[in-house]
Amino acid sequence: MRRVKSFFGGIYPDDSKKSTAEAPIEILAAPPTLVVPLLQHAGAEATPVVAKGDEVLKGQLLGQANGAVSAPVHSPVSGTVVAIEPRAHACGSSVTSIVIENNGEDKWVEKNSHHDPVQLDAATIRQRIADAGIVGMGGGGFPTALKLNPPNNIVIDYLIINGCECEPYLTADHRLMVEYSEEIILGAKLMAKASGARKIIIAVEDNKPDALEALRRHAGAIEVISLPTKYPEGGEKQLIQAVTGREVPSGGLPFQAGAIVQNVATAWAVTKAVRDGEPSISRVVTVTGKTIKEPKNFLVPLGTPIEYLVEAAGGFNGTVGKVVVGGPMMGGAQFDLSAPVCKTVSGVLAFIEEESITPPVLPCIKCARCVDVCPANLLPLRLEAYGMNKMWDEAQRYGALDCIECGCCSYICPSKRPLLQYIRLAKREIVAKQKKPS
Amino acid sequence: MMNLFVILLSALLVNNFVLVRFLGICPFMGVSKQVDSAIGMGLATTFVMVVASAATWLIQWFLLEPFGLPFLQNMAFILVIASMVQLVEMFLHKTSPGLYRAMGIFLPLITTNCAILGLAIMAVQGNYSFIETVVFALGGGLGFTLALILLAGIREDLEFADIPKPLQGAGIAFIIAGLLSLAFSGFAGLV
Amino acid sequence: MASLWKDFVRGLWEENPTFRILIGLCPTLAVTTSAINGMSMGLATAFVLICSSALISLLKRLIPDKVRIPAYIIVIATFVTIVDLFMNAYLPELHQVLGLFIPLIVVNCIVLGRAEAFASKNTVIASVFDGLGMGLGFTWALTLLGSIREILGAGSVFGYRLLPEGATTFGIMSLPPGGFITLGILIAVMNMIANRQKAS
Amino acid sequence: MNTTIVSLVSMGTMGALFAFGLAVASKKFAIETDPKVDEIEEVLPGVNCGACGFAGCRSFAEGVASGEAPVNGCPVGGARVAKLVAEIIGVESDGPKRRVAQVLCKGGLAEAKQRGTYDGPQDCRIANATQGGDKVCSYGCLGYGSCVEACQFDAMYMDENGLPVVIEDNCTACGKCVEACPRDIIMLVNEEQGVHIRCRSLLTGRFVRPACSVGCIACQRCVKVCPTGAIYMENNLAHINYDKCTNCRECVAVCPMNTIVWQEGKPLIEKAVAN
Amino acid sequence: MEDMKLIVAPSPHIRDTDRTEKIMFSVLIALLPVLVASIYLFRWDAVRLVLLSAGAAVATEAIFQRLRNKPITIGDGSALVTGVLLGLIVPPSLPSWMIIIGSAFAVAIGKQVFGGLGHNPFNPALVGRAFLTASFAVAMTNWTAPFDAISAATPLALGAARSNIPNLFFGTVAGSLGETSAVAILIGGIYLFYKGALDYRIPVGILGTVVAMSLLTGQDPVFHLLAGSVLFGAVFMATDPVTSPITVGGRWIFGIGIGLIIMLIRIWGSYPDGVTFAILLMNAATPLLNRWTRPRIYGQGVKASE
Repeated sequence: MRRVKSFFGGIYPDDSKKSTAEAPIEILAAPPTLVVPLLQHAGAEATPVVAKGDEVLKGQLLGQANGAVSAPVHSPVSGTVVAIEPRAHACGSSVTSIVIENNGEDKWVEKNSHHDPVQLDAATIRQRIADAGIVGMGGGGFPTALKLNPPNNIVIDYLIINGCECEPYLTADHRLMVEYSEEIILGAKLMAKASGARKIIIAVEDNKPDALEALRRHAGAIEVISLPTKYPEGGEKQLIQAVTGREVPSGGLPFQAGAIVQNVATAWAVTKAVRDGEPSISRVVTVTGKTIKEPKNFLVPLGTPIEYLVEAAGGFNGTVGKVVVGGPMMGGAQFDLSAPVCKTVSGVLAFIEEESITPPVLPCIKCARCVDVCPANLLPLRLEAYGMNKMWDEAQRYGALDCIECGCCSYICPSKRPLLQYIRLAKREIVAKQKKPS
Repeated sequence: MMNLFVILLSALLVNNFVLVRFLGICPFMGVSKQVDSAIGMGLATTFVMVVASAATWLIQWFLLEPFGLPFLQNMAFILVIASMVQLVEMFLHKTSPGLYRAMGIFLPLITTNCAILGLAIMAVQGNYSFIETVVFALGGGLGFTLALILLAGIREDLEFADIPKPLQGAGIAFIIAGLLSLAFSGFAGLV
Repeated sequence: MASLWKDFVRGLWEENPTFRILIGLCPTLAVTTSAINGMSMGLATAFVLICSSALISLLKRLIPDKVRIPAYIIVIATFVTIVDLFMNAYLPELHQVLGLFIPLIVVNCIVLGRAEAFASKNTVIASVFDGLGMGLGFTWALTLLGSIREILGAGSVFGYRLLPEGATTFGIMSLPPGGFITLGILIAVMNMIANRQKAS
Repeated sequence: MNTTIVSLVSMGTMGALFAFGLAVASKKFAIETDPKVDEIEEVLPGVNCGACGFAGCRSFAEGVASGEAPVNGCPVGGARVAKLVAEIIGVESDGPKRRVAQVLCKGGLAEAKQRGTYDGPQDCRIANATQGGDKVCSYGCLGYGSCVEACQFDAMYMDENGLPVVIEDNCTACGKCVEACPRDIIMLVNEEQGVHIRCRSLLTGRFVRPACSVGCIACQRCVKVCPTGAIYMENNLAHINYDKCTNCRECVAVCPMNTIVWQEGKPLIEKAVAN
Repeated sequence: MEDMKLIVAPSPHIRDTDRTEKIMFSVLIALLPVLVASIYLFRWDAVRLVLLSAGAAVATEAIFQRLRNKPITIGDGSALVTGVLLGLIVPPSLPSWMIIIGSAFAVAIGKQVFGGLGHNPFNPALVGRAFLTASFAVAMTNWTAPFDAISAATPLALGAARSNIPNLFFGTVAGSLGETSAVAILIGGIYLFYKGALDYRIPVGILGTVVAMSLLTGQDPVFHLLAGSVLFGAVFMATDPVTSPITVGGRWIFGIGIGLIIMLIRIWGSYPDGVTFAILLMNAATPLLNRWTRPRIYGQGVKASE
């Protein structure tokens, strides 16, 4: 057994996963109307290739990638394009979306499947991944094919498959690992081939023994390691540190530490794309929280409105305070539940009012718990003060740009100070300032 | 050797120039807003103290005493110090711009720092030998530096504090100095 | 006449060296363990201030601009030496108490500051009034500080006992920390008064 | 008698020696400096007391020249020196026409529809980055007063309706509020202008009406009625060209949404309009 | 679902259950064994001094904030903690008016002038004690034996040879109200550690240095640990979060520095015990320690692998 290292800091919140950890993934039928945003990834919005009134098949290309950092989007159902207009998006602003009326026929386009995809060469695998519109499904949304193709002279030592799912409440990846471990292992092998990685390591937090067991059953030569349960174990940089002992250089990318990190859901999507010829048009989403009647894990077509998902989970139970898309630590609270599920949405959490209200803020007592938990080894209390007082230069000198926005500092603060909130502000202002002169 | 150590420790901690003897209060209040300038100021002062006390020692024992002119002490010392400081400043400015930026810009402030003149006079009153005088100056200068950077550190930390309006600036600085002085009183009797 | 009066009162409050401008602080703290010490130090400084202001004002045309500061220092040092010798001869006890801080009047920023900022540009009479105002402003500040510290620290004022001998007093007030803290609070009080004046 | 002579001679010699030494040194170690710094140093008291917080008068002069120190930062010199320093630096004058800040949004708590409750830090930029704040309108005032906080001259306050108000007498047109606003709704306008279109929404009337009761719906009435052609439409929003506006208030009367406002007390302006 | 008004705030959306008030409250609970021991040992004097001190501290805070027209925050418990702490570190015979003045000074000059909770550079209770020591030297060194009010010498004045270690451990010696009983302090310290309100590095640094210095100078380390205010200071005073460093390295240096100064004053200084001054001095150095012991940020100074 390899000795597992750890990363700096981290917190141990109550994982709140009980209600859905044992719930098998339920396949959710597509709603009558779906909204497919053209931006579901990091980078440029896709360019639509269909027009209002067009008939589309399931899996048909709706928008093509626009530039190097972008990804195509596909139709999750067969039906008719009824509108192409700005619609609410989980990010808060409106995004150009293709609205499709489901005809219920579920008619697929011709699938380009392959019975033994491991035989394919690296470039072909990458091409198929790119064409399928696969992006990092852990939340980052960076186009996967791009990540698997680092600059020429770089040798990738490790492909790390991230099955940590360290955010509380979420169990989507957990259930995926239990039920689709074979696909995940195959996806990992395909990505290793595509990127030329020397070694594959699958990392899972030790609070998911059933997932570890399922993966190990199919793993063969692939190493499946168990990591201590600690947030943010699944943060890209933290995972690299915990697994390899290496650090990603400040301001750099993971490949500079010789590693690529991919989420288990991404690995699953890669198998679906390369083996079965199905583009990225569905994903597993956990719907949970105190006000959800029947918390569940769903396999849903992308473009399904969040409110439809909530209805499918039995609807709300009492007064809702806050609805969060993503995990409770890094996800975004929503005003508008008509926003659709997109490639990066791993969970929908509904909190009761008491949990939702920001507690009163007290003066900082310099207890330094934020310093102790910061996985980037920053001094969050300092950065907060600089952010509040608009001292961007000082904030930069104290490493604001190295903040990974995990939220550990705000979580742990006994005075309930908005630490991360002001660090984020400082980061944005520093970046804006850096962009200005050039 | 022990004697020199006692002189050093006494000037540094027990009879700290600023906190116990009240010498050099003006720059102590003025240049203690930032740690970086406090360090520069402290080191520059220490340097001038050592040089000036050596020079005044020579003046005192080879000029004023032999000719029976101790009453000219004030005038002679201040002349020596003022010229010395100016010379050092010009020298640094020309020869080492880096050092000048770090230290030299504080030099003009030192002429009117009563700690320098006070130290020179005290060294004479204490009948210190030349070596003792230099060590005394070193201790005094480092003591000044210590007090200055402690105050500067605290004041920098209070940048975001909600200090009552009338106390902001000098008022709170004096209170901190008082509490520092209270803490330093623990060293009493150490030597 | 009115302008002379203005020159005089300016130092008493508006530009009081101790409480408003915060210069010449070393003796302010060191000698104010009692009211009488504070007052003596203030008066000694005032004497030097008035004399040097007058002389510098008189000599302002003779002193070349380039070497004015050293020249002023020499003038000041001369008067300081006079005070020093005078006190040593006639007030030996006081001289003992004030000790080091008499020669240090030379480097008191108030004296040099007024020489440069006022005396070198004004008439002898105006300079004398300015020096008088500043000197008395400095004196009352030191006397106030000394009184407070003496009352709280020793239970007496100007040597006149307010509390019986041996009564418990705040020993800290006679020590350096007491000086710093009292001055800090006094400065705050003066700021409050000044702000109130400005507001009304 | 003897002592007098000895002291005279010794002090004289010392003085002469030092003067000579310094004179030589100042020649030998001469260094190029910014003439402005020299000029400022010249008018400063030269006491090097440090009361300004800088390391001596020269350092303060350098600070003033580089803008780090305020011109009135020398407490010893007082107002007289401050004035001289200011003359050397040549503090900018405001120009012939005074400008003041104008808030170009009328959608306060009563007018703009809320879509939820924002419960994060009360800072406009943070609210704007958190799902765009709690108003339906994504162009209007967020209402957390970052502009008021940024104002150093007490020239702004938040009214009961959750909108910032400019106290024009105190405004120095420093632009801090303009910088602080993430929604770009504050603008510096010549003081005499009294007619303002208080909306920044680029949406069409269909989307503006449900979001805000005082938003510009791009009905064009103001454009048609303006006698000097000062109002024009761009991206579904009416804009005023202040160079042409004469404060005639025709547009204020016709605006169906009350988006265009008239500030009491401003004069009618004569403008040579090239029409 | 139409009229639902959802709450929106930036992430994170969950918070730890610990609160600043709770931390203050745990300190008070941790002080209970000490309080019980002091009442057992010194009877009514303990009750009198702690109550007066706590009352004066809370009242001073409220009055100060009232005068400044600021919200009154005595509910956060920090003034209460300061008051109780000060009450426990004075001699049992201290006159009532002195403790009231000391407590008011501690809160006003030690804390409120800096803007209240979180901004004070020095530990307010120790500011109060140092003020009392400097002001009322006689009253502050008038020690009495436990159980009756007869004057007695403290263990530090008696020296190691004439002190009995078990007595020191249980506290049946002359000394400040709360500082004599090592066992009560240890119980409180363990509770605080268990509650996560105490960083072990500081007490370990202090106590370790005291032991090391005792051994180096040929003195009895156990005596130096148990006598005087070392334990109380290490557990309750030096660990005050506001006035101790925020970095791990800083906390170690802080603790070791306190230990060194304590022994310096004990062995060579004129005060019998230097804990108060040692902690105040290191409090003063805390901003500098924070500045010079910043941890290396993740990924900074790391080279990209080839």
